[in-house]
Amino acid sequence: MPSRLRSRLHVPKPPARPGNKSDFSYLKLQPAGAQPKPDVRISAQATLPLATGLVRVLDDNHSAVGAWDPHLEPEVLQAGLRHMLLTRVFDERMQRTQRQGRISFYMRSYGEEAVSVAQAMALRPGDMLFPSYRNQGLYMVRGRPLVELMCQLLSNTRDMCKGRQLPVMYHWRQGNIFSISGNLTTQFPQAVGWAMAAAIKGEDHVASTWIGEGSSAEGDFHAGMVFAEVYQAPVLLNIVNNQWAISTFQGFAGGEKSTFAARGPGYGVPGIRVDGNDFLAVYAVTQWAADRARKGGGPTLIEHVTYRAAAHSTSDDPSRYRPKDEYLSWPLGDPVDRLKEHLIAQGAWTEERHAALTKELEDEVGASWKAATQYGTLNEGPRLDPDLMFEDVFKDMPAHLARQRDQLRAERG
Amino acid sequence: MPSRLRSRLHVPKPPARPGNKSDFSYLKLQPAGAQPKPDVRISAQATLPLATGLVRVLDDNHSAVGAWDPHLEPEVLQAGLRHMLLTRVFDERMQRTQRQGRISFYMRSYGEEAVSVAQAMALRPGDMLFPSYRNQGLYMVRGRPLVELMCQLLSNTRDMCKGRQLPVMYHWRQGNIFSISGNLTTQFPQAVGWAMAAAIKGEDHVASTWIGEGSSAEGDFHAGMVFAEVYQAPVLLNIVNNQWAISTFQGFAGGEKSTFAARGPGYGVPGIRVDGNDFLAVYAVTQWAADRARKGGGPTLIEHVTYRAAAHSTSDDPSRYRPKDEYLSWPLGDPVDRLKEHLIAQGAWTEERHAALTKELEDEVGASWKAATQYGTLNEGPRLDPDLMFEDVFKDMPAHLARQRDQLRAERG
Amino acid sequence: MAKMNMIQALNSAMDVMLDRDPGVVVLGEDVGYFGGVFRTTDGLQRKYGEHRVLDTPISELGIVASAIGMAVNGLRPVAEIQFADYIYPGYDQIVSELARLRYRSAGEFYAPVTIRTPCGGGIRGGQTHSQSPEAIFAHICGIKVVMPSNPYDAKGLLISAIEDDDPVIFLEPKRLYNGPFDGDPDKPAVPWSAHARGEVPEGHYTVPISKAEIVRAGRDATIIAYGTMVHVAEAAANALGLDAEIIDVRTIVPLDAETLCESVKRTGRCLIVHEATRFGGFGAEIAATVQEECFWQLEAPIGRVGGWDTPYPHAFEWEYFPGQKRVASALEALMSAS
Amino acid sequence: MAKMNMIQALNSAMDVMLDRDPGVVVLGEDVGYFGGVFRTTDGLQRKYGEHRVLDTPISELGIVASAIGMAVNGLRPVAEIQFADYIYPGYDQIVSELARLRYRSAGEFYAPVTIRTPCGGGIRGGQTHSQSPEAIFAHICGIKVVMPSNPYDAKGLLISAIEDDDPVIFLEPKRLYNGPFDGDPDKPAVPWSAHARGEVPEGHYTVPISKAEIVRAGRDATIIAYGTMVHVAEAAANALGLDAEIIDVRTIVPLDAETLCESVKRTGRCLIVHEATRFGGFGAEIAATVQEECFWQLEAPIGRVGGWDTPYPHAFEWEYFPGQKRVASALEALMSAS
Ligand SMILES: Cc1ncc(C[n+]2csc(CCOP(=O)(O)OP(=O)(O)O)c2C)c(N)n1
Ligand SMILES: Cc1ncc(C[n+]2csc(CCOP(=O)(O)OP(=O)(O)O)c2C)c(N)n1
Ligand SMILES: [Mg+2]
Ligand SMILES: [Mg+2]
Repeated sequence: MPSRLRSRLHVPKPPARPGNKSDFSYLKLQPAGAQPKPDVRISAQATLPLATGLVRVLDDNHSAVGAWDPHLEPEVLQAGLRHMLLTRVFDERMQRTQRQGRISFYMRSYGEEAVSVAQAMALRPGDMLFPSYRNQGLYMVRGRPLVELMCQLLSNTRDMCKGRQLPVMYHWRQGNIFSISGNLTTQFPQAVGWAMAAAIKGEDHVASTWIGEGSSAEGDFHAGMVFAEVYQAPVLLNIVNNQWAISTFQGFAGGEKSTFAARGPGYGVPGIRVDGNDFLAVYAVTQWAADRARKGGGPTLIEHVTYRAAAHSTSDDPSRYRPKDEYLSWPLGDPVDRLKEHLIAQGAWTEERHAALTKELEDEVGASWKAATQYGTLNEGPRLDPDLMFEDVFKDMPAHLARQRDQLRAERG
Repeated sequence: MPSRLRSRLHVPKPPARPGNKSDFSYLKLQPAGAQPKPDVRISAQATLPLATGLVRVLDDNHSAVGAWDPHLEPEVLQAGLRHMLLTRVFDERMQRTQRQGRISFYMRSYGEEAVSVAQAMALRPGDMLFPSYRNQGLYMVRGRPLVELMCQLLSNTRDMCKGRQLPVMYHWRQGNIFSISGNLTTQFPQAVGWAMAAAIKGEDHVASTWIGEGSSAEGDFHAGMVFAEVYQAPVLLNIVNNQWAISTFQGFAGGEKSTFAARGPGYGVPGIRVDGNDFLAVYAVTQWAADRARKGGGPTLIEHVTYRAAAHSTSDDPSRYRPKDEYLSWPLGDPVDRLKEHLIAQGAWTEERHAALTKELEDEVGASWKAATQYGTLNEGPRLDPDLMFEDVFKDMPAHLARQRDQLRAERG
Repeated sequence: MAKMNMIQALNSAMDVMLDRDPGVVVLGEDVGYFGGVFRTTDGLQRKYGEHRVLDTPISELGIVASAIGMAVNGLRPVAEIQFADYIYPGYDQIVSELARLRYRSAGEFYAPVTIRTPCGGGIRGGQTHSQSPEAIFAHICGIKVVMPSNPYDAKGLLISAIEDDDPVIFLEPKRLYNGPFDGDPDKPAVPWSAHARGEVPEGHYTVPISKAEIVRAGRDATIIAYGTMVHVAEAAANALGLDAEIIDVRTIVPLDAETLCESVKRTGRCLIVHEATRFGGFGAEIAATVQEECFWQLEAPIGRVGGWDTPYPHAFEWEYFPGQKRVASALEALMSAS
Repeated sequence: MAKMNMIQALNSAMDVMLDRDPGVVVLGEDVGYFGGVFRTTDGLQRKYGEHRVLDTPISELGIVASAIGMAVNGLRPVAEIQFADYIYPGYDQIVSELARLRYRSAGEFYAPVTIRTPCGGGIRGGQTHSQSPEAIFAHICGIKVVMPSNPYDAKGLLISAIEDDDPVIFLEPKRLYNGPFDGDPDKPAVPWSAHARGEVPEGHYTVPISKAEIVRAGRDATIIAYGTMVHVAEAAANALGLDAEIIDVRTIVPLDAETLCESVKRTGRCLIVHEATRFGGFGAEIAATVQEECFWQLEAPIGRVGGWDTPYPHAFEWEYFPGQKRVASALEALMSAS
C-alpha cells in the first residue's frame, strides 16, 4: 500500500470534542410556526419540506404559535409536565441508587422526556408501543406503578422479568408496551408487523416504535421502512436523534448530508422532523401521524431532534468524547423548562406549584423505592427462586431443562 | 380474530396478470432530453428531480438529444452494439444448451443488456465491479474469452470455479470483476468497503455494484447506503429495476409510492433514474457518477428502468404470473434495437451489417461452445478431480479435511 | 386417505390451518399469487385471499420480524424462507428475538411463529441451495426445530408446529418433496404414491413434536438419522443385510434422547447420519449424549456420517452427498469394531 | 517483557500490526476516538489516524461487509463487534460471504478479515452481554475460530489472526480482561500482573493458530476447556486435589484434536468444560471426536459441563455460570464412574 498517497476517505467529525467550545451550528433550525400543517392525506413526496425543516410550536417567548399548535387544555399540559418531571425525578433517583451499588445498571432519558411523554399522551391506550431503552416516559403516561419498574431494576422477587433482564428492559402486556430488547433496532420492523396484523384484522389501533439515530443504521430499520411502505402499515416510526450514539455523533449514522426524517419520502413514507424538546410540537406531530394511520394513510417517519443530556448509561463517561457542558448550549433548550415556562406564560402554572410538584414527585419516588426494596435487591434478600431460570424458555419445560433444574438444585444443596 | 371486519392492509398489485392486457401506465416516464445535466458537485438533495424523473438521450426518432448526450464516436457505439448483441446471442445459446440438459441452470439478461455493457464501457479497467447474476455484459466488455465463461457453466475441467458454483456465478480477478454470490445483495455493502479502501489508499479507482430492485429490500442495501454516505465512498450503487423479482413486481420492493433512485437523496446520496434500455443515457449517467466519485464527490445511486424480458431463470415460468407478451408493450423498447436504429439513423450502421454481425457472433459463440465442451460437460468427461472439493476451504488444508479427502478417495475406489 | 407427495402434504397442512384458525397467515417471497417456487403454497392465496397469504419483499429479516409482530398481535404466522441457505439475514431476529421473547418477558409476550424452509441437497443446487443449517438453530435455546422425512409426518408435524405456542423452525428436505430418495441418483425416481407414508389424511391430524420414531426395529445396531438420510440409511442397511434399528429423529429440539438411548442400550452400536457438514453438526450432540447415557452398553465407538466439511459443490454433488456407500462403510466399521 | 492485562495485550497486538503493515485497519462501533467500550483500541486512532482506526455506523452487517470489501482491495481489516451477542446481524455476511469467498472463487478472491468480539459472562451483563457463540461459527466451514485464555496468548494469537490469510473469529472472554478468574466471584479480584501469562513481550511475536496447549500435565483425567473455563477447571481440579491434565483448546477451528485425544488416551477420562449453553455446543463436537478416537481407552463416559440451556439471566448470574462446584461435581462423577 503506497503510504505516500493521501487518504481521500471522508471521516465525519463532531463539531466539538472535549476541551473545545460547543458548536451546534451544523443543526438546521427553523423558527416556531414556520411549517404549514398539511392534510393527513398528503403524499410522501410532498412532506419533504416537513422532513428537512423543523416543526416547532413553542416560540422563544414561550407562546404556542403556528398551524401545528395542538391547542391543548391547560390540564393536559399540566399532566404532560407532571409526567416529564416524574420521568426526570425517577431517572435521577435511579442513577443515584446505581452509584450506590444497589442496582447494576441504569440509563436515563434526561433531556428527551418530551418525546415519550407527549407521544404516549397523543396516542390511545389500545395503540401498541415498541420502545427502545430510553422511553421510560411511556410508562409514566400509561400509569405503571413506579414500584413495579423499580422491582425490575432491582431484579427482586417482584421483578416483572423474573430476574432475566438487565435493568430498564421493561415490558407491560396489559399496558400495551412491548418487551425491550438488548439488541438494537429489532423492535422497528416488529412494530410494522404488529401494525400489519391490526390492518389484517381490520382494527383501528396503530403501533408506534422508537429507535435512536445511531440504531437507524441497522438493517432492521430498512426492513421496517420497506414493509411499512409496501403494506401501508398503520405505524409511527420514530427516530430519536439525540445527536449521540455512545461516543459517535449523528454524522456517523448518516446525518451529515441529510436529515433522518428525509429518508421517509425517499421510501415513499411521509417524513416529519420535529423539535423533540417541544412538548406541543411532538404532541401535534404524533396526533397527525396517528390520525393519518387510522385513516388508512399508512406509516409516518418522525425524527425527533433532541439531545442526550446524560451519559449513555451508568457505564459511560461522556466527558471523554464531548465537551462536558455541551447540553447547556443545546439550542432547543430543555423540554421540562420549556413546557413549564409556557404554562407560566399562560397563567396556568407558577414557580411555587412547580417546586411543590417536584417535591411531591421526589417523595413519591422515594416512597416507591422504599416499597420496592422490601421485595429484595440484587445483593440482599429476599431473592427470586433460581428455579425460575428454567421456565419460559419454552411454554412447557422440556426434559433436558427439568434435568438441569434438578442439577442446579443439587448444586445449591 | 373478528372475521367480519374488513382488512385494511394494502397489498400491492401488478397492473396485469396472465390473461390481462399489459399495462405500464404506472411507469412515470419523461421524454428524452428533458433532464438537465448538473455539475458533478451537485448536492444530494438537488438531485431529487433526477431521481424521480428519467434521464433519456435517445428519442423516438432515434436521435441523441439533450444535455446528457455523451457524444460518443460511432466506433464506440458500434462496439457497444457488438457487446450487447454478443451478450444476447450468448444468452440465447446458453438457454438452449440448458434446455438440452447440457448445463444445469442458466439466467439470461435479455432486455437489460444496455445496463452492463454501457456501464462497463463508461468505467475504467481499474475500476472494480461487484455484479449480480444478471450482469454478463460486463464480461463481454472486459473481454473475457467466452470459452472461459462456458467452462464455468459446464462445471468442466477448466471451470474457473473448480466445480463449486452454480452456472453464471463467475468471477475474474484479473479483469477486476468480483465473485458472484448466490445470496442476494451481499455485494452491495462489500463494494462500498472496496471503495473505502481505495479512498484510504488514496487511489483513483471507483467501485460499481449492481442489485435487482427486488434485492434492494435486503438489509445489505441499507448498510451499503449508510456506509457510502458516511465515508463518501467512491462507488456507483446500481439498482436494476427490471420490474420483476421472480414472481413479484416492483411494488413489493417499495416501488409504488416512490422511485428507487429517490431513496438516494433521502440518505444524502445523489440519485439518478435512467432509461436502462438507452445505451447512451446509461453511458452518460455512469460517466457522470464515476467522474463525481473520482473527484471526491462520493457515491451515486442509479436506478435503471428496464424490463426482465426473459424468465427469471431456466427454473422459472413467467407465464404463470404475468402476461406472456408483456415485453412487447414495454414502453422503453429494446436496448439492442434502439442503439441499432440510432446508428442506422446516423448512417453508421445498416441492416446488412447487423445481420452479418449477428451471424458472426453466433458463429463465435458456436465455436466457443465446441471448444468449451472439449473440456467436459456436467455429465460427460473429462471431469474435474473431486479432490478439489477439499481445497480452498482454507488457504492450507487442515487435517480434518485431508482425512475426509482420503476417505472420499477410498469411497470412490 | 389420499395420496400426497410432501409438497401436497405441506400445502394441505396450511390449508387445514388457514381454514380452522382465522389467525393463521402465510407469508414469504413468491408464496402468494405464484404459490411458491416449489409450489408449496399453490392455490392458498386464491382460496384465502391476499390478506392471509402474503407475498413479501425480499428481506428474510423483515419476514421474520414482521411475523413476530403479527404473532404478538394475535396472529399465527407461517413464514417461508425460500431456501434454508437464505435464512441467515433473519438470524438475529430468530436468535435474539423469536427465541428469547417469552423468556425475557417472563411469559407475557410470546410469538407462535412457524418458519418453514426447504433444506438439503441432491437437486443440483450448488452451495447456496443445498444447506442443512439445523445445528445453528439447535444450539439456540427457546426455539423448536423439526425435520420430517415423509409426507405423513410432514403434514402432521407442520400442523403441530402451527398450533404450538413456541416458535418452530420447520426444515423441509427438498430432495424428498416428490418422492423418497435412497441416495442413489441413478435409480429411476420413485413417487410418494408408491410409499406407505404417502398415504395422508385430508383433514386435521397431528404428529407430536419431540417424539422420534423407530422406523424399523432391529437388533444389531442403531442408526439415528433424519430427513433424507432416513431413507439412505435404510437402503444402506438393507444392502448390507444388517438387522439395524433405524430411528427417525423428526424433532431436533427438544430431542427425544430417551428413544435414541433406549435403542442404543439394546443394540450396543450406534451410527448417526445427517446431511449437514459433520464438524460441529447436530450429530455431535447426539453422539455426546448417547455416549454419556449408554457408555457401559456401547460395544464400539459411535460413528458419525455427514456432509464433508466444505461447502456443497455444484459439480461434485454425489461425491459430496453422504450416500449409501459412505453410510455402508461406516456401518461396516461400526460392526467390525471390537 | 511488560506486565499487561488482556486488554493491553490485545491493544498491543493491534498497535504492532498497525505499525508493521500499512494495510492493517481497525474498525468498529466506538473504537476510534473513544477507544472502544472496553478501551481495547485506546490510543490507536491518535497514533495511526482516523483513516486507519475507524469509527463506524451501528451496523454489524455493514462492518463485516465493508471489511470484506476492504480486504478484497488489499487491506487487512480488524473489525470489532462490540459484544458477541450483537454479531448476529452480520451472520449472513460472515457465513455466506467471508467464509465462502475463497472457496467459491477457487482462490482468486479471499478476505483476510479478523473479527474481534468480547464474549462470555460473569460481568452482570444479562442475556445480551454474556453469550458465547463459538459453536455457530465452528460449524461453518471456511472460517477459523480462536479464543484465548490469557494476555500472552491473546496477543500472540491476535497477531497470528491478523497475519492469517483466512478469516478469523477472535472471541475474547471479557471476564478475563482484567485478570484471571477462577469462577468464584466472592474472592478478591486478581490482576494479570500477578500471573505468569501476564508477562507479555512488547513487540511482535505469534502464538500459532490451531495448536492447543497443555496448561498442566496430569495423569488421572483430561479436562478440556477454553477461555474463562480454563481457570475455573484448574481451580476445581485443585480443590479436589485431582492430578488432572488441563488442556486449553485455544483454537476451536481448526481443532487440534490430536493433542486432545493423545491426552485422553493416556488418562482414560475426559471432561469438557465451556461457558456456552451445553446443548449443541462445541463441547459436543469435542466429545464426539474424543469418543471416536479414544473409545478403547475410555474408562468412563466423557463428561460435559456448560451453561444451562437457557439465556444468561441477569439475576442468576452465578447460578447460571458453570463454576467450580459444577465442574467439581462433574469431575467427581467422572472419577467415580466404573
Ligand atoms: C445490535 C447491537 N449493536 C450494538 C449494541 C451496543 N449499543 C448499545 S446502545 C448503542 C448506541 C445506540 O445509540 P442510539 O441509537 O443513538 O440511541 P441512544 O443511546 O442515543 O438513545 C450501542 C452501539 C447493541 N445493543 N445492539
Ligand atoms: C438472501 C436471498 N434471498 C432469496 C433468494 C432467492 N432469489 C434469488 S433471485 C430472487 C429475485 C431477485 O429479484 P431482483 O432483485 O429484482 O433481481 P432480478 O432477478 O430481477 O434481476 C430471489 C428471491 C436469494 N438468492 N438470496
Ligand atoms: Mg442517539
Ligand atoms: Mg428485478
